[in-house]
Amino acid sequence: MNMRIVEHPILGKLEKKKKIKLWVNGRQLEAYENEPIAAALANTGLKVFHRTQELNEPRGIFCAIGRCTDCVMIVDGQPNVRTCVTPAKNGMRIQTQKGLGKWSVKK
Amino acid sequence: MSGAELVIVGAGPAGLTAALESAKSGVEVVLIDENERPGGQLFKQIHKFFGSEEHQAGRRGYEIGYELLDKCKEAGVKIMLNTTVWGIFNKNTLGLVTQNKTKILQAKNIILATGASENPLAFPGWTLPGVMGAGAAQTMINIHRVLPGRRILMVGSGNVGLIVTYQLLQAGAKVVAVLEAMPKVGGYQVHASKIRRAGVPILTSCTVVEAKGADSVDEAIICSLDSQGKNIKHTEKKLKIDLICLAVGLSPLAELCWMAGCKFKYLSALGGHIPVHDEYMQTSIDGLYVAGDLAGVEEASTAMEEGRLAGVAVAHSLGYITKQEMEERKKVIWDSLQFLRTGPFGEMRQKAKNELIKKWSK
Amino acid sequence: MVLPEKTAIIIIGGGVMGCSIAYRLAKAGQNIVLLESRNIASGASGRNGGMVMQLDGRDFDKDAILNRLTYTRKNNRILENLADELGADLEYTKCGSLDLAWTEKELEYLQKLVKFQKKLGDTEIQLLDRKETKEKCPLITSCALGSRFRSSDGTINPFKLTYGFASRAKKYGAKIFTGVEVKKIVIKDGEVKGVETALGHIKSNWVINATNAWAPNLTGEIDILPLRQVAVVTERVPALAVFPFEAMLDNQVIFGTTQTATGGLIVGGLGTQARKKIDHYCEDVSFAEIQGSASIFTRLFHDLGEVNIIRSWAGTMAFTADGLPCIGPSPGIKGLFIAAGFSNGMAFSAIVGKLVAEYIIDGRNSLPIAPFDPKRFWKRKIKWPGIYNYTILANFLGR
Amino acid sequence: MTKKSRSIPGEVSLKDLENCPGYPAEERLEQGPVAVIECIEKIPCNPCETACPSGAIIVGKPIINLPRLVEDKCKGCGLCIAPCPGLAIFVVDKTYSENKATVAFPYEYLPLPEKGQVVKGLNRKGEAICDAEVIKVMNIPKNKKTAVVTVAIPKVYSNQVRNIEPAGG
Repeated sequence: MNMRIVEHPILGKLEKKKKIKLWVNGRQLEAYENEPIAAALANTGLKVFHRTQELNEPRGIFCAIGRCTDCVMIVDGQPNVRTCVTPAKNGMRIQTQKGLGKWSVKK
Repeated sequence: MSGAELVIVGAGPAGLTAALESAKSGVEVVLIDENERPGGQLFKQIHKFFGSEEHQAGRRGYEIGYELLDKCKEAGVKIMLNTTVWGIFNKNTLGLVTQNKTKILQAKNIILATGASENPLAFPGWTLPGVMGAGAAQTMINIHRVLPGRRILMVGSGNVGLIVTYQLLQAGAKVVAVLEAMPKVGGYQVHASKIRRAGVPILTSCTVVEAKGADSVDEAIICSLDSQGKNIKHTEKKLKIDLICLAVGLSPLAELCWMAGCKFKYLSALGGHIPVHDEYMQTSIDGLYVAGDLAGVEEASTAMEEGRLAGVAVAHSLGYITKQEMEERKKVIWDSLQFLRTGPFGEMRQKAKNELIKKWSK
Repeated sequence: MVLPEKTAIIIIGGGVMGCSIAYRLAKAGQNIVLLESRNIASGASGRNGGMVMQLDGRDFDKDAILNRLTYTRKNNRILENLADELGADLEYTKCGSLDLAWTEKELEYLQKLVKFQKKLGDTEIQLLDRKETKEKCPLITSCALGSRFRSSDGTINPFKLTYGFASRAKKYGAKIFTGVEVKKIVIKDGEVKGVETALGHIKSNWVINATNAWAPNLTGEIDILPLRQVAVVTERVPALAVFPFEAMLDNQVIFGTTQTATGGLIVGGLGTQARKKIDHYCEDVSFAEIQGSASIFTRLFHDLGEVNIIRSWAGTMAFTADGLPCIGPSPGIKGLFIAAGFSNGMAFSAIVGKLVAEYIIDGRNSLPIAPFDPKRFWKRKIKWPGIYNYTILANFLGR
Repeated sequence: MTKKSRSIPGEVSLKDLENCPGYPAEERLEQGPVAVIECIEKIPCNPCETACPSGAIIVGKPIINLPRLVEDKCKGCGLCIAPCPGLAIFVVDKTYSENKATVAFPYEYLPLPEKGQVVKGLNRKGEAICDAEVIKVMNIPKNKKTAVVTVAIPKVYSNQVRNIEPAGG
């Protein structure tokens, strides 16, 4: 799915940006460098960003400005990353967060 | 510990004009924003603003944004991006986080221009992916250039609901309907007319009762409301949609004001608990100013004027301009504000603002 | 809001003690009024980690240890069934608690203490070596050389406990007024006559001062000090093996770590700067305190360095010269009862309500309350340090 | 009319529009191109006033006044269409031909229609009511992305058509 708005009557043509690769739940996808992770994922039609701890309910983008924390995911091993305000970087590994996520504990 | 004459929190319309106005007078300004880029919500305002020539009427928000940014840079405003202000201590000390490190910044004066956040609306299924704020959808389409849905239900016919509906249409989506719980449209008639002539129905006395879908919304149930605002039985209708946008008002982001110990007043016309401030935008705490939606939810145009006002006041308090200069500039800004606060929507806000200022002076 | 003209019993303070007392008295059919100047659990009852530690500190004081344990053990037994009684999930867990030693000297001290306490008949207490401590709490950085462990200590949600008491008390007819500040306890000819509030006068022959650190403001004779503590709360993290603990770090006593039912970690007592008595009532947290807390937090838990702190608070506990609270009638003033001076209120919360109700209704107690007699600190003039924190007070008393 | 006309949410009745000071009288409409200002609500806004080179639109002070059309000054040039932030100004020419009138309106969607294309003309409710032949599309930088589209439609619909169906269908 491609939800990108390439042509816009007011904003014009989408400016060319550097393309990068992200790994999302093990699958590779293309994104623009420094666009919010959430935008890159929404472009592919992904809606469920995390599932709640107690009831395992799905959550997705809600406020898009970093306030509500509904869009948190595990990014490069760190849970609770607000994807709507976190710029995408090449090679990032992103996972749907289940509940509170996994915190790596060093032995 | 570093310091500055003036720290402005929030680089939206109010923060940018405050920075510009004070920097032009010679104030050393640090402007902080938690985002990658400055501009706040200005850059997602792609419609032409109302107003008069001197108020940039007919210009689109993002154009004003670019211009303000250029001018701020010219005036020597130091902009710190990706920086979150998480606390305010002893009335003049800010706790910041930037790149995972916390530090402290002391300010002789602080202008808070943190804006507002969208109100949610709770109904069964409202937490499902595919239910989002109208402003969120606006951010997605106009800033990130990604459509969050293709068949959309807009809840709320205030100006935000109407404008975002129009912009969703411009972005290529279909808006199935705009719902309004009240018996009449909330926003300006001209905004409503734009989307009506594009074929979007506006259903008044109507609300969303449920969002359905397994992992994301695929259906909305709507229902008519009686004169008491209660659901009328057997009027439920199903709408096939993939996105519900909520445009049910905004609330000031006042955490820093609360933390600083500012006095507040509840004014529903301005969006809720508003930090009490004087006619120069100074709060109940010396040297702490507010501007923009934080000082009462209004419009970008009023936010910019309030920012200017706070900037002028700070420039005077630091001795860069005389009292007379300040008063002269204040008068121009106040005339402008009063002008922007006319009409059926503006008058309500003007009244509420007057109450705030009255409370402060007591 | 209209206050009643008179009532049988007035309780001042809507913290856990006031509400616990209100619940027991109301349940027994007493006509009571509870007055709270702010809101239920606004003071220390809403500003703590919910640690239920039956015995803290490192004192070799036989009587103090035994007296405390008698009460806190009984308290534990009430807590076990209290959720059913109050019809509320109190999130009470018995996970055990630790006292951590960072230095050889501390470890030796703990060894002695555990031996001493065992001798007093405390069979539960255990000494854990470095490896055992690490096994128990793998997140604690390996510099902990050992610890003492008590298995029946635990944690509780202090809000749910306090509100649980309050709502049941209301159900039994207690009149609870919030936002009503008591200006003065009215005493005439050595007898309590009632209270004066901002909203008027209430007559009563019984007044219970349950305002903990604020108690001396209404009852000037009692020597209780306010002691401010700071805590930080992290974002929610998955269930971790953390325990309520106490420890000394950088010469300061720190308390930690409880994990709330929803996942946030609470660490308290960190980096509290010394200040004047009056400033111990300040509930603002300074930047330095949050920063200090964060840095100690990451020293304690290396692996949690990426966890965000999302909240902090300062709360005012009470401090008494012998570490025990004051529970009992005030000497020389008929009808004035004191239930204040708690530094670890959760461990006393349930039993205090019971004891006070027994005393007021029956005039006698199922457990002796003599060890907590307010007489200990009545009109006692200790020349406390002008500027203090917990460490300074502990040193001052030679603890 | 026996049936009470019910105003449908979000749109304005023709009667309300005709009563507003920006709406030209029928006689003026018959005379040739003229601005139709469908602005019926007090908004602090006046770009239309400054946009008009003929001084045919007056807002004055206070600027929440509804814009008033000075009918004999208006030349129907359409320079006021794009500057109106509310997209509420149209130009109607009922003298275009014997059977047809033209309506010029602001258009901010993609794709832009092309001259000569026949599309559906939409009324104020967005209903397709007739065919509309695109006779002019103006998208000049000065208008900042607000295109002005002129369509020819059967004369009877000249007070109804205010939009077109997206050219792409």
